[in-house]
Amino acid sequence: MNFDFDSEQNDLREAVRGLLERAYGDSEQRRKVVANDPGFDEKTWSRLAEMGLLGLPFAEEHGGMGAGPIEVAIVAEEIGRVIAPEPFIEAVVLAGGLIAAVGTDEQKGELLAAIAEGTTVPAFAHAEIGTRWSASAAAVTATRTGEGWTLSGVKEPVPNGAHADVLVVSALLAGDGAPGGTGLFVVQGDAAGLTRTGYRTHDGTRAANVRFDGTPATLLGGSDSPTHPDQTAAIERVLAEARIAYSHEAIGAMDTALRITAEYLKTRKQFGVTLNRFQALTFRAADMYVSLELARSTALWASMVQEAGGDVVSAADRARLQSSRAGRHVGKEAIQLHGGIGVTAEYSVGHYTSRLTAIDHLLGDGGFAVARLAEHVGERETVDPLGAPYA
Amino acid sequence: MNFDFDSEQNDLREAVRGLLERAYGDSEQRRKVVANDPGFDEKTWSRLAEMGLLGLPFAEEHGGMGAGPIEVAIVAEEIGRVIAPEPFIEAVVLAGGLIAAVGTDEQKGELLAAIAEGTTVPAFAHAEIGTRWSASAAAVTATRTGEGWTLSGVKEPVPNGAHADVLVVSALLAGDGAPGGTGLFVVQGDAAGLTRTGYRTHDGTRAANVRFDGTPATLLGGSDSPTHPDQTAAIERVLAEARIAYSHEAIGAMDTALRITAEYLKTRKQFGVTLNRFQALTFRAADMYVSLELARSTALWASMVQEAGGDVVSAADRARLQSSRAGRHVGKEAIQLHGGIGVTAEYSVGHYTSRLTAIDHLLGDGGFAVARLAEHVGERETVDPLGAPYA
Amino acid sequence: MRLQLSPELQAFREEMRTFFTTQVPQEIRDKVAAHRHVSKEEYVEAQRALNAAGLAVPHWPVEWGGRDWTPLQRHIWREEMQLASVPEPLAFNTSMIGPVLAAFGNQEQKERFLAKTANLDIWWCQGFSEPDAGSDLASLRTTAVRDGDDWVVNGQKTWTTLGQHADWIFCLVRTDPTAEKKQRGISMLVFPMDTPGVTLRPIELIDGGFEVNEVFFEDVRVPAENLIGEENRGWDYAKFLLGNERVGIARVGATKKMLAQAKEHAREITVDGRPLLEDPFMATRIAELENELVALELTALRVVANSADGKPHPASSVLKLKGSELQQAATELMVDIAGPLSVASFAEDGSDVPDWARVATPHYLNYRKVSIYGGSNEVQRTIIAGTILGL
Amino acid sequence: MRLQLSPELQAFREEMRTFFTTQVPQEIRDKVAAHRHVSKEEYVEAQRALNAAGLAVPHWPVEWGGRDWTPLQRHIWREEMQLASVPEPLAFNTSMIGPVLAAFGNQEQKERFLAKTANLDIWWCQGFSEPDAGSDLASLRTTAVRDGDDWVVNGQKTWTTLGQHADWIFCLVRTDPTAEKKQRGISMLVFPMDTPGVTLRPIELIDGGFEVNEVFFEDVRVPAENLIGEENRGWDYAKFLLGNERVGIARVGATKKMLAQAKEHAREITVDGRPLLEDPFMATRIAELENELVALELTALRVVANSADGKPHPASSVLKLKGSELQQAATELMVDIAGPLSVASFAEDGSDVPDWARVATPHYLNYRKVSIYGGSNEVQRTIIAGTILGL
Repeated sequence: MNFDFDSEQNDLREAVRGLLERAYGDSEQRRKVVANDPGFDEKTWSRLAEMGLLGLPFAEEHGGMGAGPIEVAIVAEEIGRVIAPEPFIEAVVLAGGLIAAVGTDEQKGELLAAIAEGTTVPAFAHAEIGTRWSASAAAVTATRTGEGWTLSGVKEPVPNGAHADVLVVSALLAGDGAPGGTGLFVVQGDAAGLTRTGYRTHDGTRAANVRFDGTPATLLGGSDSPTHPDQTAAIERVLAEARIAYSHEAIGAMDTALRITAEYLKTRKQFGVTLNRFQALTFRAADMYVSLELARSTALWASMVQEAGGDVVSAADRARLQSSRAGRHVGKEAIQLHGGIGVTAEYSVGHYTSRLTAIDHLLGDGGFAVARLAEHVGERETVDPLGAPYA
Repeated sequence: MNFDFDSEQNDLREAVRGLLERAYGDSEQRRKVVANDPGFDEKTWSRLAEMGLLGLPFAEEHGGMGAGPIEVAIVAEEIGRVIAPEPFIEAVVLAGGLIAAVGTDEQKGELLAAIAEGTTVPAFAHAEIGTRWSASAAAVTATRTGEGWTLSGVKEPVPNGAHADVLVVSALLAGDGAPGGTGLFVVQGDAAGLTRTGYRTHDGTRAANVRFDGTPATLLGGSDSPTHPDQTAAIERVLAEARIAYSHEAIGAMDTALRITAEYLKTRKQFGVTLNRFQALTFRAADMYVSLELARSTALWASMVQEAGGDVVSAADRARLQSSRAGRHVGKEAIQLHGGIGVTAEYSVGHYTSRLTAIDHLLGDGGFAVARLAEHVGERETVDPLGAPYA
Repeated sequence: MRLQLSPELQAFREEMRTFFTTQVPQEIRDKVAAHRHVSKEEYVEAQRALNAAGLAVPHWPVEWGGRDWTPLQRHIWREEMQLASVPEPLAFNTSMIGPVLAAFGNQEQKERFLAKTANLDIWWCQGFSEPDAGSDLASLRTTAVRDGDDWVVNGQKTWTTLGQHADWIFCLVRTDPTAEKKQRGISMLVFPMDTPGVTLRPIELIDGGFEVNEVFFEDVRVPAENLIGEENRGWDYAKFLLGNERVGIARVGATKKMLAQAKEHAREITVDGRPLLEDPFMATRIAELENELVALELTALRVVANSADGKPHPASSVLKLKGSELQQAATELMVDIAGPLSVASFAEDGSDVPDWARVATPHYLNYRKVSIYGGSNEVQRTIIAGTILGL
Repeated sequence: MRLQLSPELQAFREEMRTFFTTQVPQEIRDKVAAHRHVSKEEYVEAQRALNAAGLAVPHWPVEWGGRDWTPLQRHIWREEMQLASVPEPLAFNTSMIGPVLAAFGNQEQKERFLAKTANLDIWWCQGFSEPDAGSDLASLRTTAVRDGDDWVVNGQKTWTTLGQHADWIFCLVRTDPTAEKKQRGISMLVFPMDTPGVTLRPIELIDGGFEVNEVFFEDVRVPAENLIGEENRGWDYAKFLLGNERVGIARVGATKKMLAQAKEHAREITVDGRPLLEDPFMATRIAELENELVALELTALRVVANSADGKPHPASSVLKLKGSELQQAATELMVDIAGPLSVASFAEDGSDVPDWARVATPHYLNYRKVSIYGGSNEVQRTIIAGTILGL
């Protein structure tokens, strides 16, 4: 049991922090970047690729770095620290993670290398209007055609869905003799019958309505055999990995929000004294720190569970629950302790709250996570984070 | 719509406050009284009777004062203000209320007058080990015998159950041809087959295990016809009235707990200054006030709903929910803001917290109330406290 | 004590309800209900409709269009207006400068301004807050120096709500920098926003909207006749005005409307085929909020009943504090009901996300302001602790 | 970063678990688990069993019975002890005076006291707090005046935990009333509780139990050799000692045990025939608490890993703060599971209420203390705000 980063990990953090600090150390820079499509900075994306970060968790044979969940966590936290709008988690952890998890060797070789190089930006088209943080698909159906598959239906909201070169799409396996279940497909950005309507989300990133109308698609990982593989479990697992990564992004964002707030309390004067002379305010900052540190411990642990091959789905729910509660607490208090300036777009802190709110709702909030944990609460007398089913 | 007490009500409050202030204005006096059985002061009980309070809500023809729910609320709040241990709600509102609600004229004439005079102290034996704030009975069964009924089973905890002269008992109507449902019975304190084991509760009052073993009982309100009347609805209604009364007792207790706490903050010195110089503490006292006043409004309203003949069960749930949340908040904070002295039995504030905790659990806590309200949340677009189903 | 409204008040409520739901254009009310941007023209149209019916400034002196209503009537008027999603008469006109002019203005000023203020022929904005003052309003630094028949104003104001629409500004300026207490030496001036030397800079808020502004004054010449009341007594007028600001600040009707919408939307969203409203957690969360809102509404009615002399009851701080918390809780509820759809904030045509879900998060973020403006919740706690609890 | 314990540590944990669950008498552990009164003799028996196995004072210098364990080993030792409901070695002996004697006592004092202290042959109590000091410990007023070879002590201490069992007291006394800072001029004396002039008055707590005392000193003569360390440096030793007090204060193991019991009891209680544990609210409440406890445990492990130098990590304030909140939440949970049975606190034979439900509320009330003692949560927030956030 060891919570220390090794020196390579510390170097990685330094390097990522340096890169992102240069890009977004001035929060005005982020405002400029998100004001225009695609909502992130393609130069920064290239630099992330050059540093190898876009292939961080992929196998070396597929052009990746072969790094583990801790390294992903480090990058995610640094992204959160400056709320960099680059779709690292969406492209690398989610879409890339699915390709790595279920793709054929050929698909991995082709797609993962391109993602790692930054030449292909993929997105995972999964959410549907009628569902709520589910691992399966219902509104988009996949139908077998002679030589392949076509998709029909709508996915929304799809983070970075309009800009993506390639979409990984979950779809209900329908049609004659189909066993049901959810399959995964690859759709090219320029495919026929694909309509994408992108828009800005409240946190400055981008999402899209993605409409499939008999759109040709390739089965991800499939040998295209009649036994359509149900990928619900793989999706659940990759969603869990992304939930953990988002928790780390949230930790980074909270860390900065708290730091900015403490700085403000130390310098802002009212009634002739700096705000840190008001005990009611400093105590609330202390409570923010408590929330943050408890969430940080849980997120780090969840990444270790992932690395150790433990029950990553349950660990991700634990990390999400803690970072959801903490994110709301810290996000709200950071604004309140600032007063009026906190709600302006010209000051940075509100953007952190906005991003924390988005993170909270993209793949399941605290209520979602705790309801899942509650289903199993009676199964064990105590929870041992260092024991089964986690380690 | 009018929240003002009329002058008679104000006079009533003054009189009750005077009486209880003399009895328990010194909190040591309460400690002495509750140290010995029956856990309350029989002289104070007699004085309450002399003032007519023990027959307050009963009809004048039955020896009562014919007063309404607002008057009961006033008395309950004053009881809470000094946490007088006299079983006013248990004897008058619950046991007496049930007799008044379903008793025959003869039963009312006989029992209510005796309760009002203070010569008979009744208790309502209803709770059972296997149930939780239910309006029906299961563990005690009533069986018809030739000339009447016998009860068998156990009731616990029964507030003031060991000392009571007369028990009103809820029981499952069992036996041949019985239609089921819950009946209400009167059992004399010296009845055969009745075993009562009393004990002290954490708040200084008394409760008992009450065991029936073929104990002779009289059907309350029954003409003793073969169609055993199911009294579940009447019990639910009287429980609601008692929940409202307990909410008022809680308001009185919170009011004093907050007053004591504010006084302490003003006088206690630490680090060379009085505690009210610590903003983190005074803000928390302000939050206590907010909780208290919101609970007070809701309790007063519930009593008005009762008076107006509105949906008293739902109104009682609203009052309980609000006073449960407030009672926990105020009870905990009152101790915490005092520091060490707050947890001692020699200082009064902890006793208020203890009593608030008992009130919260006797007839249903906030979680119980909100779960019941949630079942109906979709039925109306908005809640209008001045409209249907309340007014 | 009486629950029901008198028949006269019931008729009054009905009259208000009918007027608001039939005489104020549906399109405007729909926009308010949907939390969509309301244009200046729409605000003006709505207020003129109210004013024509004598419903814009009922709390003003009868001579100037007031109605001599009881506080309860005014409460009903406001609540019904909010429930019907009528844009409220512009507070800067009707609750702030109007009453100040009526109370402290000279006859000429009254005749010049009051009718136009009631009818929104003049749109007023407020020049009180300054960048370095925050909650410490009295430390303002904008100066007015007498020069012949003019005052020459220099300085900067901020948080000037809807200043971009304003024709005139009422402004606190320091006219005696030598006064011993900072509260002395302040005067109130009014002048047109197009006076040379006045410039306005809109401030973007975190929801992407523009509603507050910075206003800069550079040698702005204001005729002496535009001084309101006496020189150096501006702080008294400001206190008078800010007292009015707290009236109606509970916004019960508006929150009630939001909860009604929340229920409606929670019926539309399905989780595993079941309406979200039937999820016990969602139902309970709404029931709990709804109960707090009932408690707040009843508390507002109590405060209203006890503020017949027109001075704000100290408990109105409870209304502001809890009112803002419940408004914020309702906006957060809406985001959570929207769930994954809540990120689609700036979706337009081509998106399948319902309108209400698109605005949910911007509305939530925007509403972080309600615990900051109009006297932050920290200020309200200070008032409660000091004025009510004597701490 | 590594999740798993090393094989050595796993074996160590197993060894601890086996020892605690087999070598400490079951009857004593059952009492601790049931939150029943543990007698002095039982405390002594348990500690001697630990000491015989070298498990009473592992953190002491090896010379005096310590084990030279890593912080993580000590953490595991403590957590396993709590999980097994072993009464922890008396803190006053093992965490407080023992380490002070080992660090600052002279050789004669070490030889005279340390072995007996480890073995609980001497039961120590703490004479620090005074009635007028509270959290402002340094303002103590008990004096010691040199008279020949003796110190003559006069004054009063309070909150002396388990003083009624104590053989000796370690006491902070003012030896130089002229010192400029109140922290100077304080010395530490030790003396037997049966020294003439020492009287002890037990203080009843709100749960009816006796665990703290007032101790009065009237011309108590203490031989000069009983001064610990240097004259007037007592404050340094107190700080050293209080730093140790925070170690292990998270009490994760103890809370874990309570949650396990809560699940067990929630299985026994039925609501409408269904185990309470299956109620979604109860299950969720437990799951949420359990997750916070996981977060706390992981945070404790992080802190442990970073406090190898023996000095308390500032984040240990997080452990105290959150640890006490979770202990309190667990006791409240137990009361709510007991529901109506929770009032039967002092039931004895003849009651059907299960033991755990009887002790639930007294335990809850008693545990209000854990956010007050050992540095109140307000003190912890002050430390976090000041030391960590620099406010």
